[in-house]
Amino acid sequence: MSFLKPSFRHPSAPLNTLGLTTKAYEGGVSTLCAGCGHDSISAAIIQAVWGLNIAPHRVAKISGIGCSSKSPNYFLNKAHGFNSVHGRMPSVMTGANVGNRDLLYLGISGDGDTASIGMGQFAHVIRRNLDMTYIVENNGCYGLTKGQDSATADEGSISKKGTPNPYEGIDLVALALELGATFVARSFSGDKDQLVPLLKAAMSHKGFALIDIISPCVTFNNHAGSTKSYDYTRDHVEAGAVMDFVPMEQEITIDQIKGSTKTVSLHNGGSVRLSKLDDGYDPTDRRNAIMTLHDHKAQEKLLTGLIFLDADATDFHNTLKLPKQPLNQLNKDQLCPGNSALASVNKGMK
Amino acid sequence: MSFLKPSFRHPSAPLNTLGLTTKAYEGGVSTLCAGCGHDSISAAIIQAVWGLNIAPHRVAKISGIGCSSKSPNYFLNKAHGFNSVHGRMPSVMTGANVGNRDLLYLGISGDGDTASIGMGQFAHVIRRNLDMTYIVENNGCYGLTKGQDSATADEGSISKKGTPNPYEGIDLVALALELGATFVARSFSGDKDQLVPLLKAAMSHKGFALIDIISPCVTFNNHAGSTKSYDYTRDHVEAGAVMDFVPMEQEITIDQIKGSTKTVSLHNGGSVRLSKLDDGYDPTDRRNAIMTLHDHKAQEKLLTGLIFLDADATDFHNTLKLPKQPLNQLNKDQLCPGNSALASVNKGMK
Amino acid sequence: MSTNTPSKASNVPQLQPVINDFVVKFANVNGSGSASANNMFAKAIFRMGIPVSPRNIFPSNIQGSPTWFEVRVSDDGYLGRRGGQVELVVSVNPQSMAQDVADVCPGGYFFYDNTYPLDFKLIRDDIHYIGLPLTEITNKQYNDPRRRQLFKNIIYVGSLAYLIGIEFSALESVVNDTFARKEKLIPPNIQALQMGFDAAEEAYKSPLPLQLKRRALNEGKVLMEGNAACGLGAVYGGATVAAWYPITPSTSVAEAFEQYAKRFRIDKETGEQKFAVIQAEDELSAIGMVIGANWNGARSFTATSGPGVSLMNEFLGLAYFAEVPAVLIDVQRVGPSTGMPTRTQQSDLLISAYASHGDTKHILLFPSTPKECFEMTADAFDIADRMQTPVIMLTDLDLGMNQHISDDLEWDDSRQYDLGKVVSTQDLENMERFGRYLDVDGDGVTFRSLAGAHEDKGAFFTRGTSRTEYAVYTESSDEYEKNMQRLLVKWNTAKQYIPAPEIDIIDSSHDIGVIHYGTSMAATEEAIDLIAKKHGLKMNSLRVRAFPFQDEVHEFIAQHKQVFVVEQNRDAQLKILLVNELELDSAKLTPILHYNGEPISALAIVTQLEHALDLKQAASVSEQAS
Amino acid sequence: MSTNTPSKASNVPQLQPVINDFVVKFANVNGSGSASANNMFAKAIFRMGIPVSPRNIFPSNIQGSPTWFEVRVSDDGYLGRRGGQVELVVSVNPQSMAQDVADVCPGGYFFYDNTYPLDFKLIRDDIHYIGLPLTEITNKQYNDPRRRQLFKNIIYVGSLAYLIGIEFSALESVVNDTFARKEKLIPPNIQALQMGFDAAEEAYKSPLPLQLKRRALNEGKVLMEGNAACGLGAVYGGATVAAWYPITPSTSVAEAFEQYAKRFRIDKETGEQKFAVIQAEDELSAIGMVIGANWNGARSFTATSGPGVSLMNEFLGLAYFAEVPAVLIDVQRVGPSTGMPTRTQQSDLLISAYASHGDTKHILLFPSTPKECFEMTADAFDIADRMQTPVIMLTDLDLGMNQHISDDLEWDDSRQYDLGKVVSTQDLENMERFGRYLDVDGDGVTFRSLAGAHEDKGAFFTRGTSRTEYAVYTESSDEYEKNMQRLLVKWNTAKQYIPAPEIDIIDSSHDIGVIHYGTSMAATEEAIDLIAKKHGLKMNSLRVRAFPFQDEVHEFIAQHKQVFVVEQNRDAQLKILLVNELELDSAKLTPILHYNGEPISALAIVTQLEHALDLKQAASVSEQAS
Ligand SMILES: Cc1ncc(C[n+]2csc(CCOP(=O)(O)OP(=O)(O)O)c2C)c(N)n1
Ligand SMILES: Cc1ncc(C[n+]2csc(CCOP(=O)(O)OP(=O)(O)O)c2C)c(N)n1
Ligand code: SF4
Ligand code: SF4
Ligand SMILES: [Mg+2]
Ligand SMILES: [Mg+2]
Repeated sequence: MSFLKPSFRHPSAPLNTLGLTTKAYEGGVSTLCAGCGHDSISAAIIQAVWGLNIAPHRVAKISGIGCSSKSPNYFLNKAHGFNSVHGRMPSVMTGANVGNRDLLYLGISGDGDTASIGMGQFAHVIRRNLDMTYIVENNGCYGLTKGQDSATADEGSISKKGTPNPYEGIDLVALALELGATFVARSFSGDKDQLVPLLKAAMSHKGFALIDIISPCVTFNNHAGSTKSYDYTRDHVEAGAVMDFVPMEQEITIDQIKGSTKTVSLHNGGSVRLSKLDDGYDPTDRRNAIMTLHDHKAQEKLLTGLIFLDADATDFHNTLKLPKQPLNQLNKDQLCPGNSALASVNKGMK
Repeated sequence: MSFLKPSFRHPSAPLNTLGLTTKAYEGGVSTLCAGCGHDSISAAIIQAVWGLNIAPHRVAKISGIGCSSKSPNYFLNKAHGFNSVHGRMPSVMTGANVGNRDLLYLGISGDGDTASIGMGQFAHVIRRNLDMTYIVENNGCYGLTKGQDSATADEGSISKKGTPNPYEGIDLVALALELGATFVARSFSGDKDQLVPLLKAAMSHKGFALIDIISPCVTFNNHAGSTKSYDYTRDHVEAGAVMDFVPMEQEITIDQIKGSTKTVSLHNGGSVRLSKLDDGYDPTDRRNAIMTLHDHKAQEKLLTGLIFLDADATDFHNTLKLPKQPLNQLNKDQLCPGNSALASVNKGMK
Repeated sequence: MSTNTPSKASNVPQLQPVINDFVVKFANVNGSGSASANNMFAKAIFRMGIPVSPRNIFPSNIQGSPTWFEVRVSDDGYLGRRGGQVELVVSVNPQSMAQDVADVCPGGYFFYDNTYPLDFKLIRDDIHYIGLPLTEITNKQYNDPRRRQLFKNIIYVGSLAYLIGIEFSALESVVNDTFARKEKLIPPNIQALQMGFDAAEEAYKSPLPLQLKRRALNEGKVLMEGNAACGLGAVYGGATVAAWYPITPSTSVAEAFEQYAKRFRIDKETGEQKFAVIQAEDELSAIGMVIGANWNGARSFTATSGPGVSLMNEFLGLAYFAEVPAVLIDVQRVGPSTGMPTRTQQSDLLISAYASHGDTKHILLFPSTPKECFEMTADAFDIADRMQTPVIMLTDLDLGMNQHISDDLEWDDSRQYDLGKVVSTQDLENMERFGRYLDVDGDGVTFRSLAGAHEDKGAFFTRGTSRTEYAVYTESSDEYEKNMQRLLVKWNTAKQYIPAPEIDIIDSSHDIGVIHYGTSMAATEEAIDLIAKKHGLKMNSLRVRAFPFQDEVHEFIAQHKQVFVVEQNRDAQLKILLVNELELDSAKLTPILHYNGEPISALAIVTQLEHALDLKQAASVSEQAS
Repeated sequence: MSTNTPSKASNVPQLQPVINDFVVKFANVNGSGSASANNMFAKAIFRMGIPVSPRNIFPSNIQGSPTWFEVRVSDDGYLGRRGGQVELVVSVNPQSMAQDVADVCPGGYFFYDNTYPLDFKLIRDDIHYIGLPLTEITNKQYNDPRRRQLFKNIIYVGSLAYLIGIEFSALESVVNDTFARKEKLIPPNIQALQMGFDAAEEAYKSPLPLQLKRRALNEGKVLMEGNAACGLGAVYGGATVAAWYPITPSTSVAEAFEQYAKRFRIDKETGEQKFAVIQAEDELSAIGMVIGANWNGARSFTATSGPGVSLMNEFLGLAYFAEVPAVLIDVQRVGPSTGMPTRTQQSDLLISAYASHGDTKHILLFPSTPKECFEMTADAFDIADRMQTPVIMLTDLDLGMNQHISDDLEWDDSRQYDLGKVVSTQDLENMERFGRYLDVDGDGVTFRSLAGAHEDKGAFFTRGTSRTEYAVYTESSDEYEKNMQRLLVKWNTAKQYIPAPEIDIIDSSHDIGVIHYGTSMAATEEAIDLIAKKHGLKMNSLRVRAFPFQDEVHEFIAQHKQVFVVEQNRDAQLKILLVNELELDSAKLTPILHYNGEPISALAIVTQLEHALDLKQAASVSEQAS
């Protein structure tokens, strides 16, 4: 959208605990197509970060290349961002994240950026359980290069050119589960009510959190026959475990509350309260999550919501035994062994 | 092994239907370490191709880089081979395969070559259901670069350096199943009886066939504490569905024979006869295969054998509607539209 | 003329009447459907027989950002960008109006939608304003917002038909052809054109002094995009496997290949496709597939742009050493990966020429026109097979994605594919021992065998190096060195198989030479003419068409006292290759550089030449041209 | 001496007795444990105060293939390879015997295991054979086959102690230090040494004319691998994030960093590690991590070899344009990916200097010694931060994986890290508007802000280009061009922050200059000496230590009539950079090239210089040397 947003805000716009309105969390004017799903996701991110009371400059936004990867420009103007190279957000993210553990890291990617050129880095950042939120703005196509099928396009989905996709689509959620991701969710750009709490929970999870968000491309993949259109998605979405994000910190164990509800504390703050599905679906059981996903797929249903959560796995910072103080803040005295140490090194090589 | 093989063969060495002994299927003298699992796999490949009565020069061997990727030098000397670049065997394979559909394609890779640098290409060659046999010689480490942990190293497995691996290992079989592979198997270099028929079946499958073969690295990953050593593997292997490869062509449907046996015809020749597990394990059911795999893993057991088979999926040649005649044999008259066609093209641009 | 304009000054300068020699620039919003209307405009002029060169300057997004379409007409046949301000701006984008007003030359015209009044800040007193209530007209005529938007574009084309004299019948014929398969769209389009024409006629009693007049200068010519020509060339060159990954501005090469292959290569009866187009998962995979297919003797290519070439470096090195043919079409764009992907440059020469670690050199081809795109692509497969090495064609966004007038494409039906030195089954049968890397005839190119060729002989394990002439594994330093030297012999041999330079000697004293290549051709030729006209200084020129450079290039440089090298990058990359490979004195070559992302213009070259040659600077070429 | 040898000729030439000036070459099977015995040999000589330079020539596999260990001793302190045949071959590998026999210079010695008789084809009548029944001895002494294999190596070292006069105490001290943590291995090793010593003494009544004599030439020196020095340099330079992917010959850089970091950077109390070593999934990821960490202000580096650099091209281009610091250590190896990965070359200059599509130039550093590896690695972080751009250090397999004598490492404790132009929170607070790409002081380097620095100011979206000086998105051509020009200014600025060349003027007439870099240093210096000695011709030399080239390099070339450029690649890559960047006449620079994968030797340089200078060719430097 290339129209200017009204700069006027109602003076009674709600404030978060930092005293900021959502305005402080906005970004530049979007240059995406009017109606693009990605813009809705940006709006949800603004809501989520604001709602978590995180100062915008404590966030880092890192992306690859694509319409989706441009979107960090359109939220959190006060946060540093990095529009890196195609498919390589996870590696830039990993370096940044290890270099300064004190920020909240949002990785923004597209389905092309992640599932084709970025597949390797996607798999490996999961394996490391990096403390980040990985958002895939999934429209089943390459928006920025004008609509080619991506690897997440479903088999049989009709492209803008009119041809059905002959390949089975890659399900990033299933893959992430198989690869050991510790927070896995799916949502829909059109469902802000589901998306905002999911985002909050993901950002509060200490470890790798994937949210695969179906985000229709109005220009190239929103026609009849596409399985990533607004209409198709709305018709096939089925919410899994109903989830609330509960902001205050609670104990770090998993409690069964009243049989059908479960609370999982998140290590970066807050907790998730789950109302389980009737059939006993429990998103803390990986095997069960995988099966449920397969079953939904078999019925051509798109399972959304929080699909899996393991709040207690060791995250990458801990695996690396990093100090509390961010690496980028260590000074020479902390880092350099000095000339005396060299003497002993020299001695060992005589 | 750097010792010369005796060139003498017993005159009564068995012949295949082409009148060849296995000698015609051998390769150069191996330069791998004595006892390396990869050499056993080479021997099994020699047996399998010989047993399938395929002339050695009708095979193409393509690999990436690593000790495993060198091994094509040590079998089928009469077949062309390509030691390409690290992690990119699948793409070279895809081009070669599409360029000439008339060869049998063996892709040889290592766990480093496939699960780290090659992860993206691995996922995508599966998605295309390319008609090939993809052999991972999986030793949980980077042999050629002297033993670093690879991405398939199990969590907690002790490296040569003595440190336990902090990351969960990537299970290529599970991943392949999730990505829609149509033939998925696992075996152990030390179990020729299982491996040879599996290889034959894989080579007879029209479509993508993965065999993940645990193949211990005697030099860097065969010590106590390693979960990819000979001893550990022998102790934890559990064969899944018992499988026979039946060489003659049978009808292309799936028959239930006598309740516990099932025969699946393979489109490139021969068929597979399965004796199902007691608990009703059926390797033609993907969901079930995934679950069984997870269950075995939970019990620290390594499920081997044919894990999944879908003999009827469309392979890449058919997806592309390629002609029967290999593309590399089409001549100018078949390919070049000629000057008259140009006239019409010019006309359209006036 | 000025009745309807906001211009207050009475003494606005008047342009001299001019025929077929001016520039019109359309300022649009992308994604608004303006591209097809603008193309219609250019095509109609082409059909009037007038040399025309349209150029798109578009942003890196899909919808809602400023985009420009610059159309030059030139009876003299100058098809490069002229440079400087333009005579007529057609403004349909409020976002960029300030810049667009500034783009008009004194006395020139600013055509705009006067449904709403013009901001006073946009009023210059030295240009003419032509307002037409486009929005009002479309709102009245159409209900559907999308139709309003689309037909607004057609309407302004109709108005221009009146104002600058496009033959209405030419426009009609374009409409007819464009909608040949959606016939019911023809009448409303014609109607919209007519509405625009009538509105302009009514508002402005007389047309502008910028007029189009029918010529017969486009006989035997087509209007075509370079990328389409590349795709077609690959079909003609016998490519069977195209592996690619989408990237602007190269995407349409693969798309064109697929379209033409579908047209010409599908077996009517069986539906079998005698080609494979594979959208790879990335560029590493695309080039891997190309190498795999060519290794098997199937002609194969990929098309990409700079970021892809960067990613393909390792594989290109492998193909160089393993001596596997490969064809790569690099449609160059600006600088880095997150840079200006929709702008043009010639800045991938170094990365392409020396792609890969280690000592490597790659054959490059530099087409300048769609026809050359067609021919060189077809040739590239012969060269790659003959030399058993990658061949990289360097085109660019300007050539690839803009329509250019080009000679009709031709194909010699007697031409055979040169598959190079491939041993047949029979050859192998007759051979005592096959030496894959054995140079039997001294040209540095060795025979190759294909997989499956013979049951006993010819098989080998392809690797980069570490092998004898018989492809047996060795780590011998001597073998390595010998092989590296043979590759240099082969490099020399290549010179006779690649396109020769095009030399134009107009000054027999050989004082000054100008070297150029690719899309710098048209503007350079024009600049040379302009310098000759303005300053009476004649300069010879040489157009490099391939790398390695042939002796003619060396001689040309040796013959001249001073040589300019015109190119579209910052670091003088062709100059670097010339100095290195021909072992020249760097001082002999003076770079003329242009690298802001817009196609190079004659004016930019003239200005730099005048400066370098210390000629009295011309006020502006644009003045002179109009 | 000849009693026990198969030599039939009675008049085998005798070498002149020589002290501390010869070459010993060990021919082993890799994976057989010979490396540690051979290192013990070299280290003992080092401890005798004698200049020694050992070099491993090893195959690309893990076990069972031929491997050589060449040890040069030189009282004159020549630490490069000498070239030519060697005085003494220690043959422990039947596979390579033919080649190893051929390697002995006339009059030289072939030491072998005479448990089994020598093939008559291996008998030369101009060399001496020294047989000892190594297998017999070990079979008698040890039962375990692995011990037999391992101690055989120690035994021949013991024999050499007798034959060429290694002080037994020096060997003992090495054994003591080597097994300081596995003390019970000390006695059996000493015993094996003694066995070898005794066996040789018994069989051969007198030692060889090649003798070692204690000196005091290694005071203040260490024997160290370049890779270890790089790893240590990164610890001292303040690197906190090392991201890497295993590849020979660079693997030990990351490993050394990790080891030293574990030694010096773990908090004793908390166990917290003040560093992160990440084994990435490939090189693309490794460099991405490095860029991410540096973007956040954490010093970070990667180490790789050619194939990795090829893969990193796109990211390096991004870092150049986005102006993110990064340190990359490229331990160069031979040519392509499946080539000779365990051989050395200097052939990644071009790919490194111009890495990435588009117009890019990268800072390069060329260390020649372990000490320089240490210092330049530490410096690289300062340079990268100061210049906000990638810095690529080009070392090679020879320097990286062989032990070299080097001056003791030193560190100035008063030295501060130069973090370059980073704005603090306070700076931002005081600023009206932060311009990330605004050149406030004309050096082309702009201030950067780090993520999280200020709640309101300083944040921006990092991209390659397409932005104003304030990091606001734009596709303006003018902004693009201005930015590109600023990057050139920055390039110039870099010259003052990078290591200066080392110049050695010994000929005031300035006729001939020799330029060299990296591991060509030692052999080049020796060659210059030899030419002076043999032909009385004095040549000046300049050692390039960094790219871009400073004025001194230009002046040096300008001052000399003829300049040779010595390097270890086929395509004269440094020469190309010199000609391009200094705008020289290519003819001014004559390449002296060596590229067969073995480290360059003085002989190779002398031979080429003699040829180029038309000097009477010397028969062989080896003759002269021995
Ligand atoms: C190395 C490289 N290859 C190709 C491209 C071209 N490219 C830009 S965006 C894109 C695909 C984006 O698709 P996706 O990630 O799904 O994002 P979307 O635009 O659909 O949001 C491609 C292929 C590139 N920029 N870099
Ligand atoms: C681009 C690139 N990076 C790194 C290497 C170095 N390298 C060679 S083999 C190898 C790992 C091999 O591991 P794997 O595939 O498991 O084979 P194995 O040796 O264990 O059989 C690596 C990292 C390389 N050759 N190319
Ligand atoms: S092209 Fe598609 S993905 Fe890109 S901005 Fe437009 S709607 Fe969104
Ligand atoms: S290092 Fe390991 S993988 Fe490589 S050859 Fe030896 S045993 Fe096999
Ligand atoms: Mg997408
Ligand atoms: Mg391995």
